This record gives sequence, C-alpha cells and structure tokens, in this order.
Amino acid sequence: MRQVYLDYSATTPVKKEVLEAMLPYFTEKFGNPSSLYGIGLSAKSDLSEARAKVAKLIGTDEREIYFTSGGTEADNWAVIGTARAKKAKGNHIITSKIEHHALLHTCEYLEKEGYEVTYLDVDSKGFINLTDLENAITDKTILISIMFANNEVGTIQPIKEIGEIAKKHGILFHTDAVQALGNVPIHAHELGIDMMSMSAHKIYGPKGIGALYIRKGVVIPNLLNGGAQENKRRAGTENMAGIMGFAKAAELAEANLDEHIESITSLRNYFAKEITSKIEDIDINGDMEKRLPGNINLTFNYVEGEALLLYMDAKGIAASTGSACSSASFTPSHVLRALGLPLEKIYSSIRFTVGDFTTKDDIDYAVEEIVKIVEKLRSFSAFNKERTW
Amino acid sequence: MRQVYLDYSATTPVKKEVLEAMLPYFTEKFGNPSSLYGIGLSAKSDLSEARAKVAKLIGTDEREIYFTSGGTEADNWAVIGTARAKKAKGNHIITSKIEHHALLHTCEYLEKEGYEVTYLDVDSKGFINLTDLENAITDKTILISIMFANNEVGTIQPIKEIGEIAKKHGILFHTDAVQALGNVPIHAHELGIDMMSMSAHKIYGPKGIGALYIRKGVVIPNLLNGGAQENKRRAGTENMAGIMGFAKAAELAEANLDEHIESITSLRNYFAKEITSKIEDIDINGDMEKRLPGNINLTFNYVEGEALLLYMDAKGIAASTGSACSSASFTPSHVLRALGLPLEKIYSSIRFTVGDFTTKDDIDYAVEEIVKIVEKLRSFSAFNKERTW
Amino acid sequence: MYCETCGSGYTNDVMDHFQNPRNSGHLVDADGEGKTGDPECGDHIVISIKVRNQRIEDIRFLVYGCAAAIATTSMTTELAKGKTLTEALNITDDDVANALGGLPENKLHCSLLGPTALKNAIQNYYDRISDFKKCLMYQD
Ligand SMILES: Cc1ncc(COP(=O)(O)O)c(C=O)c1O
Ligand SMILES: Cc1ncc(COP(=O)(O)O)c(C=O)c1O
Ligand code: FES
Ligand code: FES
Repeated sequence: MRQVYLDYSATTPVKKEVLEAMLPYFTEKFGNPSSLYGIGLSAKSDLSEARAKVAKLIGTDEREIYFTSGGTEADNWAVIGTARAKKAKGNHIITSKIEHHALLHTCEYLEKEGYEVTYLDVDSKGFINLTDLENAITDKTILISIMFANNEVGTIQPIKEIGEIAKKHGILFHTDAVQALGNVPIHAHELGIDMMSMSAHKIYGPKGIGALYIRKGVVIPNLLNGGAQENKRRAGTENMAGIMGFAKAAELAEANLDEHIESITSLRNYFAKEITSKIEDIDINGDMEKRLPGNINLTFNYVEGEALLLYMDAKGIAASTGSACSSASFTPSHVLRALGLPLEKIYSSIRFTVGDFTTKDDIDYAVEEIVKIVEKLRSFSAFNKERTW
Repeated sequence: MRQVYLDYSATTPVKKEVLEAMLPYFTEKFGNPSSLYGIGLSAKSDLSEARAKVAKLIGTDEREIYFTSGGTEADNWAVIGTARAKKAKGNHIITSKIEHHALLHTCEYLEKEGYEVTYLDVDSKGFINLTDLENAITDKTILISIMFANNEVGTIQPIKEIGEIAKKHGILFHTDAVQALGNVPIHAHELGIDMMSMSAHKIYGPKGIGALYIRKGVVIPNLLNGGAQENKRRAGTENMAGIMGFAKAAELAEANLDEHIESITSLRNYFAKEITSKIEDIDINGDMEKRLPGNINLTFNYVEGEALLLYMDAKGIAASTGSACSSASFTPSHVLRALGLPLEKIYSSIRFTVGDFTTKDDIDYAVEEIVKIVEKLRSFSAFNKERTW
Repeated sequence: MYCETCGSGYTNDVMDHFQNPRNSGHLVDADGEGKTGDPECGDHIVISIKVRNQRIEDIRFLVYGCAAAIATTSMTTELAKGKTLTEALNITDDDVANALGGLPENKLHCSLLGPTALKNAIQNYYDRISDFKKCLMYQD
C-alpha cells in the first residue's frame, strides 16, 4: 500500500548522507574521544568539526554547543540548571501555556520544590503578548523560556523582541528551538538568546541526540555529573555516531535552508488549499504568516480525530493529533486549549507536517483519501451543522 | 600498520549483527513509538521486544528496564532520584572510593546540597569491607551504591552480600554494572539489587544508550521530565536505533556469556603471563580471582605511563592509564590511590582490556613491542632498582 | 595529532624528540649533575654535564615523565650543548617550548623541568669546583 508520511514534526527519517556520515563511527572509527591513542584522538578532532557544523546552523561559536541526548534533556538542563544557578537571585520563571511537555513538566517539577512559574496566555493564533511578558517580570524572575516555534500549530514567537525584554531586565532567556531548527533562519547571538534546545531527529538526523546552546559567559550547573566530556559540562561517553549524524543533518539544513523553506511552504499551502476547498467546515488553527513552513493544523468539524487518524492509517497516511509523546494518552491538546478552542474542536483537530520527502503526488493521494474518509465519518457522525450537542 | 586494540573497557566496536539490527530504524522504520499509526505502532512493539532482551541478560522483568542515554545518566538518575525520593527519611549515602566519576561527582553534587556521603575504603585488591559497610549505616542512610566491577582494576565486589546488608537495614541498593554487564553472570533479583546502571557501548553496542534497572516497587522521581515515554519515567523521543542495538548486543552477550568469559579470561591470562615473564619489575594490581575477565592492570615500574602509551600508540597498540574520561586530565587515578599505591606506581600503571576481537596473535605482537618499548624507556629513566629518588 | 584550535595533542617536533630523544643517558664522569621533579605529575629528571673552558662539552639526561617531559628535556640538552655556562643558564621554559613548536596548555609546565635541572647541574658544577678550590686552599 502507498505510504504517505505527513508527521515530520513527530520525527523524520534519517537522510542517506546523514547515515553515511554516521556509519564509520560504529565500526572502524569507534574510538572514545577521551582516549589518548590514534582512534581516540581522531574521534576528538571529528567531534570538534561536528560541533562547528551545528554552531554554524545557528550562528554561534562552536564552544557554545553542548551535545545532549535530545531536546528533552536540553530543556531540562536549561531550566533546572538556571533554577539552581540563580537560586540566590530568585525563584520565578516565566514560560508560556503552549510549551512542549519537556518544558512544562520540568517547570511543574520545580514548582513542587517551591519555584514559582508564570505560564503566559497566548492569543487565538498562539502568540504570547509582549506586554503580558513584561508585566509578569518581578525582581525574583530568573528565567524566561519561550519556545521558538510551536510543535502543534507552528506559531513562531517574536523571539528577537523577547530577547530584548530579557536583556533589558537582566534575565536569562532560553528558547526551545526543537521545531524551529532547520525550518527558520536562526542567529542565536543576534536574537539575544542565552540558551537554546535542539534535537537532531527533527531535521533528518538520528533520534537520541541533541544539543543545548549556552551563550559564552552563562554558567549553569551540570544536569549529568561524571566524566570530563563536553568541556566538563555534560558527562557521559560521547554518542559519536549520533553527533556525526546531527552535524551532517545540520550542515545539509544550513546549505539548503532557503530552498527547503520555499518548497515545504508551497507544498503545505497546496495541501491546505486543496483540502479546505474539497472539504467544507474545516478550520485552520494558528497563524498563516509566522508559521513553521511544513506545519498545518486543521479542525475537521464533526469528526473525531482519533477515528480520522486510524482511517487514514488504514490508507497509509500518517499524521497526528498533537505532539507524538502525548498522542497515546488521549488528553486534549493543552496547546489548542490555550488558543481557546472548545473541547469538541480540539478532539476534531489534526496536525499535518510535510517534509523534504513529501511530493505533490503524496498530497494529492492524501487529500483524495481524506475527503472520502471525512465524508464517511460525517455520514454517521452524531454532530453536524444542524445537530450540535 | 598493525592495530591492536586493548582498551575494550573504554569502549567497544559495534558488532556486525548489532549494526544490522539498528540500520532499519534510521530509514524505513523511523517511526516515533508514541505515534498511533503503522510505523509508530510497530516501533512500539519492537521497543518492548528490545526491553525484554535487556531484561533477560540481567534476570529481571522487562517492565523494570528504563532506557537512558548511557551509564552516566543511569548513575545520576539512581543517586539523585533516591536522594530526592527519600529526603524525608534521611540524607546519608554510602558508596566507595573507587566508583566511576559518574557516581562520585553525582555524590559530590549532592554533598553541596547538604547530603552526607560516606566513601568506603577498599583493601589493596580493591574490595570493600562488609563490616565497614555495616558500621557506616545510620538511621539516616537512604542509599548504598557500590559498583559491581571496577573499570580500572576489574575487582568484582561481593554484590550478593551487599544486597543482603541493604535489605536487612531496609536501605535501597544501587550498583553501577556498566563494566560487569556481559562479562559476569548477573541475576539482579537474586542478588538483591534495587537499581542497576548499564551502558551499551561496553558490550559491543552503540554509544549514547544505556539503561537503569529499577526494581518493581522502587519509586524515584524522573531525572528527565517531559513526554510520557518509558512508562512516564524517562522523557524524550526514544533512541530507537540505539535501543535496538543495545538489545541485540544484550542478546548476543546472553547467548555467549560462558564462552565469552572463558575465552577472554584465557587470553587475558596469557597476556599477563607473557608480559610478566618477559619484563621484570612489573606489578599486577587488583585481584586475580574476582576480576573482570578481560581486565589486567599493570605497574611498569620506573616507566611513566603516558610515555609508554604513546610509544605503544606509535606501534598501533591502544590501552589506557585509567578511565578514558579522565585520561586527558593527568590526575592520578583515584582508584589506584584507594588501593594504596604510591604516586610513582600510579603514574607507571596501565590498564589493558582484551575483548571479543582480540586474538592470540594480537597479544604476541603487543607483548613483543611492549618489551622493546619498556627496555628503551627504562634505558634512560631517572629511576631504576638502585636509583630511587 | 596536534590541534591548532584547542592546542590539544603534540606537534611533530615534540613527537620526534619524544620518540628519538637526543642525548639520553648518564655521564659517569660528569662535572655536574642536577635533578628536579614535579610532585604534581610525578615527573623527574636528571641532567649530567661535562664542562670544558666554561662550555658545556657534553650533556645527558635521564627522565621519568610524560611525552612532553621527555621531549622538552631532550630539546633542553640540544639547546645547551656547546653553549657557555652563562648562555646555558639563560635558557628558559619558553625557549624550549618554542623550539618544539608549542605545547598543549596542560603540558606547558613540563618545559620547566629541563631548564631547572640544567641550572641545578651548573650549580652543582660550581659547587664542586669551589669545593675543589677550598680543598686546594686547605692544602696550601
Ligand atoms: C518543541 C519540542 N521540544 C522538545 C521536544 C523533545 O525533543 P526530544 O524528542 O529530542 O527529546 C520535541 C519533540 O519531541 C519538541 O517538538
Ligand atoms: C563503571 C562505569 N560507570 C559508568 C560509566 C559511564 O557510562 P557511559 O559512558 O555510558 O555514560 C563507565 C564508562 O564510561 C564506567 O566504566
Ligand atoms: S581537539 Fe582541538 S578543539 Fe578540541
Ligand atoms: S605532565 Fe608534568 S612534566 Fe609532563
């Protein structure tokens, strides 16, 4: 059966060039970069080149890149690290209601320890309000953590303005850029970002590797204690193959950023246009301008999302109701809730994300099948235009 | 030039079968196991099979295995997690002076927060004393963490007896089994172990993946907060390829454990016999009975270790002065210090570890070259039998 | 093997002197002998010299130390050989490190061992001749 993957935000396949860059590190080049002999030293210098490639994608110095086991670890490290480092200054953190669970649950963990967290509201498109942000700042505020771009509705926040506010008040600014990386031009220094989380598997790299950018001069304690790796700031034998894969993925993303954005945006727009013209009563969630290029989030009114997904799966079409890690839990999306959607619309919403391997044919096939599925599901739905709850 | 790798304790190459088990997960089978569609669901069931294979190697239930980014994360999680979980009961941790830095530096981190840590002495072979252990227990003791087998001198601790003492006093028992895994038969339940750290890259699996076994009923808070992965106890998109590689490596280790131990032990003994018979004034550190099969730690009196390693490297022979992650730092081994070696002997000590790809020919070549190197270095050494400082 | 960015690893010259140390050994009929050691890293050095007309006519060294200690001491003896005692006393750790094309950050301290042992050897030479002079005077 035909397979059409429209869930690139959940994870991406590893590109051929990326896998090729990784392979030697499992076998011939398996040395531990901390070792003093040949294969160890050459691993060490490859590690430094890899760091430079990731740094280049986000416009920083390579010594500001610390490899982690993924976006989740980077988020935990930035938030818990800042909380511990700035204990003497204060205990207040500002974030938003639409952050990824890696951020939200870390904040909740700190709340149990007595930290105070402000979760900023967002408007109906998913943007935080800069005045709200500034009003939330107290002299106990130690961290502003606002995601670069949202994983469900794709909304891109006014990062530069947030950076300026943080700087004005002398507060550290962290951003979860897991979804933005490779999809939006990022120059961390110019944007005034102090810490930024990244993950390789969202940009055609392997799962289980990511990084935290920490601006020079920002000091937070380690999350993982142990050996002297990562300039003594993140212990554990380096995941060399993963790092080399991440670096290759970053290099490709950097080289093709403009084309990638252009082609993905036009595919996504084509999909949105086709599906909304062929199915009535669909809402588009989020903003159409400041939005991740591959993302579209649709409410198929009167149709339940999980049923729709399973029918789609039966036709080989993969998409999801929200973030992958909560999709199995059937809790309504906290992001759509924050955008103000009523429960019945939340349960009818699906995120589609196109990526570098998506073709126009894939879109045509998906639209054709989804039209049939929605028709079928609506034909026996308890709800419709007239029959509301 | 001929390459002879004698540093399997630092890291191992990935076995062919292991790499093959990993490859599909980078490309066709790249799905996120939290996703509800086809490739997500099949990833989820593969994940559960993988967990079962790791569980089988250590005689536990698969639901007691939590994948982490490696041994370091597992150590940090067990120790910090227990510290947080048992705060109300007490603040005292017992460990030993010869633990890996992943354990020691985590303890030091907790000491800064007010926790108290007893670092047990070891005898000249590297064994802790069980009476010392029992005497160190107070009613504030919340954790005993003693490594299964030491990474520098290979000494295997009396784990079962430690487990009994822990149980008798109602204290949690964690062991860092990163070096023991796949080299010693381990039945975690029978040994009374509550938590155990493992790492794939020491058993011919990939770097950047490991696990913490947590006995059913033991509750510690998460180290990484976020998504609902790993039964909600360890967040972050699963490193599927890494996990499949770890599982394959565990399966191979389990199937061949007896032969592996036998052949590695005999190679190691052959190396030890050859080298000590051809070079005079060598000491063997550690115990020859309760020792990791592949490990031998030798003091080449009157010869400085780093110089020896580099001469060996020039002949393609790889070994190390101690744990890889501290070898670049030139601090004398804390393990050999705890065994009571004077500084000049510590600086003259080298760890060799043989592994599954080591041949008798490799050993013969290494011995022949090392004999020449030691002769040369001793010819202009500032020390010898007569000329001590 | 040497990384320009972080200064980690050894230069080719260091590796050459390490693998082919010049003037290694000990002069049994030395005119002066100097020792030094670094208690931190356990490295030790012995330099012995033969002096003719205030010049270092021959020089040898023994070393227990890392690659950098071996290379820097070897280089020290190269720099000192044939020099007058005054010139030899002016050899610094920087001279030695520079002559080898640099050393990693955490190995810079190794370059102090050679010049220090050399100074001690020259001092020892002076001590011996003044003892000898004292001895002659006594006979007078
Ligand atoms: C916005 C965002 N942050 C964090 C993460 C977590 O990253 P990882 O899966 O690498 O831990 C994800 C995706 O899973 C994400 O979309
Ligand atoms: C005994 C011991 N514990 C922990 C570790 C750390 O494991 P990892 O490198 O997977 O973080 C190692 C090896 O590096 C080890 O030998
Ligand atoms: S090896 Fe040179 S930057 Fe690290
Ligand atoms: S490491 Fe100290 S002299 Fe070389």
